[in-house]
Amino acid sequence: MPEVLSVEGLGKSYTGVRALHDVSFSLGSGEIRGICGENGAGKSTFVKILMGITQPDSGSIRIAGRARDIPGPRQAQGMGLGIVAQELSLAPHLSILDNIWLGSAGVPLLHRRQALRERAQKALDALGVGDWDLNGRVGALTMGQRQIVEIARLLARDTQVLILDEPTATLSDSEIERILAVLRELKAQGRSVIYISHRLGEIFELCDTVTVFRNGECVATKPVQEVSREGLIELMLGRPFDEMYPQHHANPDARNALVIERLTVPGMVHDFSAVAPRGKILCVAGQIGSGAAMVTRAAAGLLPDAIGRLTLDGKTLRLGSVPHCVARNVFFLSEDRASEGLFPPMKVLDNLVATRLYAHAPLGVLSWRALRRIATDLAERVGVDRNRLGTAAVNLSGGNQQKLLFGRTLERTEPGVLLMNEPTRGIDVGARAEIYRLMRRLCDLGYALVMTSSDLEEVVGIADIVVTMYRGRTVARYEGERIAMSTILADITHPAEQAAR
Amino acid sequence: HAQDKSKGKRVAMLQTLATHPYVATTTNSFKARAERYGMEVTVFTAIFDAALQAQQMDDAIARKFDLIAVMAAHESAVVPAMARAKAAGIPVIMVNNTPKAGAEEFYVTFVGQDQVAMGRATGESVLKALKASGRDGGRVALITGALQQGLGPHRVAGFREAMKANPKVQIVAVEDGKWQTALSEKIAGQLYARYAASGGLDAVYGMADNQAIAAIRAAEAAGISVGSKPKQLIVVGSNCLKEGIDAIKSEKLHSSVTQIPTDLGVKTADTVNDYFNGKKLPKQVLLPTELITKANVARWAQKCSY
Amino acid sequence: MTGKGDTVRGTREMSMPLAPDWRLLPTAVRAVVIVALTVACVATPGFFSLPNILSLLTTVSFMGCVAVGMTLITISGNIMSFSLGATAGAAAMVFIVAVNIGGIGIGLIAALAVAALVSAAQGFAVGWVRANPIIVSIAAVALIYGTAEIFTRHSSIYFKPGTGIEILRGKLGGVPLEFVVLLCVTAAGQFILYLTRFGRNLYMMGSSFRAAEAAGVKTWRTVTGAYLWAGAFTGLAGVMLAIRYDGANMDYGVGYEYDAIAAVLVGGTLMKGGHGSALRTLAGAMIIAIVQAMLLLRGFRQEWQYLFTGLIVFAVILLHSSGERR
Amino acid sequence: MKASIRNDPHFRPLVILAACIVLLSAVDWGQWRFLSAATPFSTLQTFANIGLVALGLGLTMMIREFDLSVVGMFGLAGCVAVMTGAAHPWFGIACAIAIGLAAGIIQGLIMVRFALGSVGVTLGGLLTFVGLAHVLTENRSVPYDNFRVALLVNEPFAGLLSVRSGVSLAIFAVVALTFGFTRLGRDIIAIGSDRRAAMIAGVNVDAFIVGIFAFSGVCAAATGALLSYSLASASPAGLSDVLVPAAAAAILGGVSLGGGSGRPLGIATGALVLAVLRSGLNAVEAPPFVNDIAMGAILLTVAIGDGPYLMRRLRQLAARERTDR
Ligand SMILES: Nc1ncnc2c1ncn2[C@@H]1O[C@H](COP(=O)(O)OP(=O)(O)OP(=O)(O)O)[C@@H](O)[C@H]1O
Ligand SMILES: Nc1ncnc2c1ncn2[C@@H]1O[C@H](COP(=O)(O)OP(=O)(O)OP(=O)(O)O)[C@@H](O)[C@H]1O
Ligand SMILES: [Mg+2]
Ligand SMILES: [Mg+2]
Repeated sequence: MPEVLSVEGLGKSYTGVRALHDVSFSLGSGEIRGICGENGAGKSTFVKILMGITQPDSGSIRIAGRARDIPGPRQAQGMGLGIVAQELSLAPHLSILDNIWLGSAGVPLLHRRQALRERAQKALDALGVGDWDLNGRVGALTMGQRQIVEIARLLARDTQVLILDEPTATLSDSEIERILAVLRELKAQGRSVIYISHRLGEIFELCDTVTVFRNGECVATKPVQEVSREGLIELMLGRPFDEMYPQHHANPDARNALVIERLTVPGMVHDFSAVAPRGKILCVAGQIGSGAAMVTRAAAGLLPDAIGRLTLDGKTLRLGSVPHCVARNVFFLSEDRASEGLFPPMKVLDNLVATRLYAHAPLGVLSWRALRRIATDLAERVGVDRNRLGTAAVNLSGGNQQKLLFGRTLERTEPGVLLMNEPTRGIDVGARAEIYRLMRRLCDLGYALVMTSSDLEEVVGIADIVVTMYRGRTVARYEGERIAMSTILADITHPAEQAAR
Repeated sequence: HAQDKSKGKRVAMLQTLATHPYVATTTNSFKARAERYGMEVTVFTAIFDAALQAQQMDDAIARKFDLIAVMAAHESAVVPAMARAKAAGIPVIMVNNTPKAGAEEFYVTFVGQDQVAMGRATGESVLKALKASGRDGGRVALITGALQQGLGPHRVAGFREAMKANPKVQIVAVEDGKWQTALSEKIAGQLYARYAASGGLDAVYGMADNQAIAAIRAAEAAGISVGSKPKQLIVVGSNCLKEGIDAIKSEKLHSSVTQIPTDLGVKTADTVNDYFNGKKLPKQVLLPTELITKANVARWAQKCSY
Repeated sequence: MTGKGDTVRGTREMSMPLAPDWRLLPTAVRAVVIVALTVACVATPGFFSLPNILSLLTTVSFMGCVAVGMTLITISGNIMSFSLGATAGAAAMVFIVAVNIGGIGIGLIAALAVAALVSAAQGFAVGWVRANPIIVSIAAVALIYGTAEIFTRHSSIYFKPGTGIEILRGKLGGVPLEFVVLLCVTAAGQFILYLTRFGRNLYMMGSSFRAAEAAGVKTWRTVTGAYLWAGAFTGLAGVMLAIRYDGANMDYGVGYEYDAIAAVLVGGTLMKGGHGSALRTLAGAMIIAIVQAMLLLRGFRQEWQYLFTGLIVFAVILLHSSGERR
Repeated sequence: MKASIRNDPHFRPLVILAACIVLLSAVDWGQWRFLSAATPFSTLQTFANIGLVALGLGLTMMIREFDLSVVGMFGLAGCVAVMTGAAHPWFGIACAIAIGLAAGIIQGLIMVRFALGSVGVTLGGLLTFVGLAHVLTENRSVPYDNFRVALLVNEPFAGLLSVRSGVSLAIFAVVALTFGFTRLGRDIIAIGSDRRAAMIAGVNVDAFIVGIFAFSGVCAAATGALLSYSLASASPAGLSDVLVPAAAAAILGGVSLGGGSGRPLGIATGALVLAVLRSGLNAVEAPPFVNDIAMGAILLTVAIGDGPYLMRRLRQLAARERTDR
């Protein structure tokens, strides 16, 4: 395989953090390379350097055999590189067409739109979404759909080396399948792919070789046939890994905590009913856009136009008021941690106590002593280093950020209800296992947990009760032994009764 | 009947700022008087915006008013518009704000006060007060209104002129207080500090009474004695604002100078009336400039409250 | 650029050898600025004289109160309000009218209430429907001036004789009363920001509106509260102006919003919200006032004073942010 | 169909413009003050004072920045033009524009190099430019002695336009065409809508920031210089209040401070709304407070109507009413 890209001795430090250290890497043409590693291992930093988004402190990059400087993404494009960044890079105010060609070096100042339109249409066709309106605004698309537009952008631009940083984190399984198929096709055409994912299944399914990052260093590169799943995890963590999903405990006190009756969110959820008992995990499973995420949002009071009847421990829970929910210990964890969960520039301590100010502010005046004590306690319990209470929350890794958000919900006078969307999105295996353990511990304390997930492996692994949804409607409900990957997959993709029509 | 010719004439009054008490009072008394002559007065307000005022002048020209009376927001920025008025055959009367030298051909007459004389009167008052308090020379600081154009520079010039009479009296500082009270207080305090080491200031001219009051406040705060007695700091103002009158009564302010909006408004209306009735007008119609001191303050107390 | 990629590793790498600790840089920069300023002050003849100090302390107080109020708005993520200057003028006028009718107590209550309400109404529009704060405040300026024109009939107003307003014109232990008020306002601002639930909510909203909403912060009340306090502090500035200069008109307070935002910025409060403090703003206001005083004392001509003030504000902002960011 | 008209970025400004004209005409009915031949010219003159500044400022707002320094540049450029352009007016204009360009580029570079927010940098710029203008003029107003030029730039031609308003309209046309028919417009919207995304997609964001601030500087400088010529004078304190009307025009024209929305023609319409209001209220002899209150009310209405939570709040109120009954 001729080498298309190679990197020698790459290093990069941020304030006080060594993100990359002496990384060497090479990629052949027609190769699909997986990159794995814990949160914060340096994967994104690595590919950002390749694209010229960040500049390395040291090291050299060769593309097609020539040493190159990459001052910015535009120049990288000129060298045949293209990226789907971890955070989406679409302009919501522009149309799909404009987004596909946004910043493309191949579009002159004055150009014929028709030619561009045709090439964009071809890219969409290849991704199986040829029926989308190229003039539609990207802002109106769901996260998953946007991800597909990003990939279409790479296709339309004839990229030789495609870099995908967690492209599937927000996609449903069927969409993932399609993307993997497209990538295989590209490989067949001789293009190369760098594929970053926390979903190890995809790595094994798609990639030829896998590179593992740990603590900013490149610790191993191996053909996927030569590693096992366990081996890979061990390489990532640097220690043996026992078990992903903790044991279910039978909970004696399984009173119904949250009862949802005929919940309707116009245009998104239709007549949803379910019961979340204490000590159990109720999982609402559905593809992105199925309305599952809206159920939790509505129950958390975030959707003002939701209607229906919610009761908590027999008493009515008012819809549409978050403060009201928080006051009754109903908490929400968003799938969008960065912008809907965390207060990024604020300290870990402030973040931990954000929802408890009521209890510790007689007449509105805070008792910092109490708050600090509580924060220390909470940090201990969710496993965030208590020495970092004073650092800004942005500086924590994704896994630690999520733990911190869990921390907000603990230590109440009485156990509450936790509504979670995609609680482990973008979180590495190690941290993920810790979060699952944390969820179980909450169950033991008598919390009722409601979660949504588009990762079926996770659904099957952690849920006690599963409710499947398709296009805003409930399909079926499963409990205990009856939870199985295949039936759930069938439900959420094309349920029997709807397929019949 | 001589006055008949004013009847039904349409007059545009362009004022600078409707929220300014002096301006508003002038305009109101002008309007009242002019309407008694049977004129029809339309008021435009430029919020001290020279560009807007020029625009308003052009609008007034387009609408063929019989006469335009203008308080210039900016002495030279108004000239091109005045030239257009002249070209259109519409007479312009300047009010209060001294016209730019060299623009005489574009206006009929100026109604207002001689700002240089006001400065001169103030200067003379300072010299007299210094002498009366036993000082032969002295150091004087000026805290002025906006110095870029308009009244401020004229008054400074008049003040300097008066100072020539006694070369031992020096003007040591001219600082731009922009007519603002708080800013003037700050400047005053810093001037006191600057000259404290070398024996202090003898007199301060706050160009408007509100600025003079600010200078008094700063002096009091700094423990400097204010008044007209020996060793005291002499503070003078002008414009006869109510706060100035009060301060003269309490002997804190040595003197002020008349500037009375009701008189100005009336005088302007009379001048306009004269113009319509074909009277020959001088290039300047000046209102009297009188010094207000403790001696005659009672006479002005009424007129200076607007 | 803060996304979920910008994360520092979890708990384990604490033992990792750190690069030179850049976090100390802002502190170092600040120390250098303070030392430089002090040296310059000492070297300026007359700076430490009574008249200078007193006039500086007095006149910085009016704008300072407005700036502390502005800080709350900035921290809450709403950039700045253009209407605070006009609010100060209106409060000064209301104060005099009310004092003339009902005495000092009534005057104080009326002035603060009007200022707080005018500002809180804007806060309500900003918070409840999330209207754009800059436009709302520009609109408010126009409305305040328009209304004032109708009510005041274009006149200055003065205290009646015998209101006893003179007693509010003294000093407290040698310090001008105005500055004492500024210190109190700063303390109050700092108290609100650091020690109350409301203050914490402000920071939360400023650093992430959506997260604050999802965490159950009553966002519109918090925004309204920020504007309410800003209005009250500004009202206090208006009251002090009226008391000190024995009268008021709508020109009082003109331009204070620019001075205030300059003080906020020079103090190092971030425009994007979620970070900053009242103390910082006090420092910013003092720095600007000191620099201006120094230039005047050193006898710089007026025009150079303007230019230097501009350059120095520029420099301080640059220094601050480069220290902040590194 | 209906929705597509409503989503058109020019829809709202045009509606407001129409509403203003209708209202003023109604007030004026039968008296032929607003509805007179002179009004269009007068309106365009006012437009010339704020239009270009609004365009420059509006473009900075479109990329989620804010150029406070336009006020300072407006005054400084006027002084520079008047001081250098007495003999050769073109030379004066060229000097003014060069200063605007240089100042914009410097500010832009500072923002890009040090990753600073624009409010801070341009506040520094504003104070510095004002200071510079004072130094250059020694704190005096400077008269412009070339009176012929002063009259020429305001000379009406074609009954409607003057040199000043003609220049403004021409620049608007060029910018609108560039914005609509080249890549630049979409790149600007993308930067405003999500800067990081645009950068990763390959847009040279830094160049755009520098370029747009340079353009804003040039706009302010050109307007300031022409205004100073037309008034035959310049003042370091500025001859006209320009920031607030310019920001208001941009916002009325559909630019949001959140970035990503707005079009040059929208800004032109917004500026036209303000100009019509100013000239119209002048014409119908409204007392000054009516001007203030009308302007305040319109801006407030636009701000509230634009509020992203408006619909949600109204629905909440409706729901509350239902449950109360
Ligand atoms: N974090 C909290 N902890 C404890 N009590 C809370 C908390 N947040 C709100 N409350 C209380 O919950 C009750 C309901 O609050 P909610 O915001 O729903 O009231 P509301 O009438 O909808 O207010 P608004 O008009 O602001 O929407 C209130 O009594 C409030 O004091
Ligand atoms: N802009 C930045 N400023 C400071 N530190 C940063 C920045 N970007 C990344 N880092 C740090 O660099 C390290 C590597 O981050 P990177 O985003 O490359 O991790 P990652 O492997 O992609 O993690 P994840 O799986 O969570 O995406 C982390 O410790 C992170 O906190
Ligand atoms: Mg990453
Ligand atoms: Mg509520």
